[in-house]
Amino acid sequence: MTVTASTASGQLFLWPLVALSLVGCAASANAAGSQSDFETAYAAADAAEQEAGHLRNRWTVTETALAGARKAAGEGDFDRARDMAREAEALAKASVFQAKSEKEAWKNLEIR
Amino acid sequence: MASSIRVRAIANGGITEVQTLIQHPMDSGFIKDENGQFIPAHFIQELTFEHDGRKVFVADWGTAVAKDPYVKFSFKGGNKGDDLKVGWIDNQGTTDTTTVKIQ
Amino acid sequence: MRSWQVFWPISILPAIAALMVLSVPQAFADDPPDPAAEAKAFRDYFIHKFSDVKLENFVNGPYSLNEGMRRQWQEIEQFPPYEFSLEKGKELFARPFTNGKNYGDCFPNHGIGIRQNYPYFDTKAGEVVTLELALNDCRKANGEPAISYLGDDMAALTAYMAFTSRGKPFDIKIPDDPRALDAYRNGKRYFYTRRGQLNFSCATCHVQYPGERLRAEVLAPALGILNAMPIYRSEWGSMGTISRRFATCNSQTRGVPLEPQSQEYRDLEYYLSYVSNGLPISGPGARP
Amino acid sequence: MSNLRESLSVTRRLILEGAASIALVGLGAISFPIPTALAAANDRYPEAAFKQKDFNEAIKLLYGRIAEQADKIKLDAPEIAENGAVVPVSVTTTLDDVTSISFVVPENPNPLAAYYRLPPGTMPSVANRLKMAKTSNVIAIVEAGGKLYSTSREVKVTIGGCGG
Repeated sequence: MTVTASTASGQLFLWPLVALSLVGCAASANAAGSQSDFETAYAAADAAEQEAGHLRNRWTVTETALAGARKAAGEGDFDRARDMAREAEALAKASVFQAKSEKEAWKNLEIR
Repeated sequence: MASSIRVRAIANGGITEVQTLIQHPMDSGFIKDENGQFIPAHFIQELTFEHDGRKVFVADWGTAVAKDPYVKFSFKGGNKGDDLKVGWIDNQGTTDTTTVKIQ
Repeated sequence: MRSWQVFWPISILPAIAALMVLSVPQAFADDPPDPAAEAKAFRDYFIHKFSDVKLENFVNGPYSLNEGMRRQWQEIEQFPPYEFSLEKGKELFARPFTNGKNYGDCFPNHGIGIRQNYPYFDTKAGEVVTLELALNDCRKANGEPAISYLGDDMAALTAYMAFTSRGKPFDIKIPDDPRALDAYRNGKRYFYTRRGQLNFSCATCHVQYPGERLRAEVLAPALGILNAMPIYRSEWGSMGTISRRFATCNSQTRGVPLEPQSQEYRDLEYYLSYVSNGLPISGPGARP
Repeated sequence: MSNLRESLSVTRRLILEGAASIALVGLGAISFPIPTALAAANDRYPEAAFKQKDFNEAIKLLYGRIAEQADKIKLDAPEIAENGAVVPVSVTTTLDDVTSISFVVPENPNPLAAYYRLPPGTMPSVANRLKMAKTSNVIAIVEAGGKLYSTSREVKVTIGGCGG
């Protein structure tokens, strides 16, 4: 579901305040869509998600992407599975970055 | 099991105001559960109120009445201590009745 | 169907990654907070932001900030659907365990009219004890299996206990124990920390935008936000515990909820209750 | 905290003393050809009318006659529903000899929501809580003295929350 950032009839809809880094992006399309590509991509994504878990800051969309990757791999579609795993890795790393940057950043919103 | 019907009937100046809250899922049949199956329609179709052996109010409901349904009406007559008989039947044939005292 | 794509234009910031400050060790290094002063500042912020709302009416959340919502609420409060959960809670609360004891034996004053003292900091166990945790601890102490913190029974039990405390002001204490101060600060940190892909913190909605619309809902102010707990939400069609509300708020920002009653949540409840000290308990509440 | 009592009454049994400012909105009459006169209130549950997908048809099936706009009907419904699952709606009228009151929500899968039969001596007003699938008019229909009157107002409905 998306949140449309729009102002309607004077009420201020909520603006998503996002400044995150997306580390890594879809690799070039011509890589051989072999299973091993998927497995390396999935391992990286899983490692990043583990770290997010340690920081108690996982995202639902990361888990959905990981599940999608597993499902695609199960159906033998290793191209799609690899891309989804890379997507998951990017999301997991973003959530890790968010947790680390918020370690201090939360203070500037605090009511004083 | 306690009745599913909660009634508050208050006589005041020759008029009795009746509020009723009924514990019932009122499933419309249009909603899916978490694994995508439609939850079958299960809703109260008719709710009747009787005072002195006479129907004072009959509610016929469709699929658009809220869960744990509520209705408020009032009727001339009815004194403190009178009986008010309330009963419903749903589309699956389940029924429930209760009799309360008018306050 | 959840979409894999990342909706939001996330910019590539390798530079910032390099600047990341070495993360501060877990124990708070900076100056210890002064809870009393912070609670006052917290309250003054909302009193100033909503000068026409009486202090104790903040416990009615969105209904103190929007006339249309208030009328619907008053209509529903005449004969609220949470009556059934309240009655079930009263019955469950009195129902004896297999060993003959019941919940009342675990609580001061038999559990009646004490909700306003929860959560409290247990100096023996060194952690925050919430009402939900205490109820399950009571069950385990009497050889009964714990019940779900998200389920209807826990909601009904806490609804009944809240009902017996209606009108009593929140009375949350921070004992002279550095661990209690840490729990308070940990809760405050959680409250202000952004999470989930939407990158919102609790404060984004309940400090910056209370009174604003979020599609059909009007956001409640953080001051007094737990006073009406547990709440019967029309959205859920059932009574929901504080644990359930925290979890659903997390998933709305696309953050994965933590285990119910994990330390972060209990500390968060500790912080939010403390800064609402003095405001009356109005639970169980009806909400959209 | 002396005013605590007053504010607490808000949260517990709150009796609405006077009706708050009930916006009276009477929209145009529902016009459709006059079908054959049909006895309106028989005793059986009007199954067909409740199943009908088109709201005009549902009203025709139930009452078999045209409804005229009336300003003697006060329909109270929220401008923006806090939640489509529980929408408090009530109607009261000064028309005499009222025998039935119905609520119709055209945008719902089954527009006919509720049909109340009022025997003589029962006051012409009803309050209930309806479900609304999406933004729609809510039409209150009053059968009085053998004639049919209606009024309607729009209720905006959307889901809450920010995403998930």
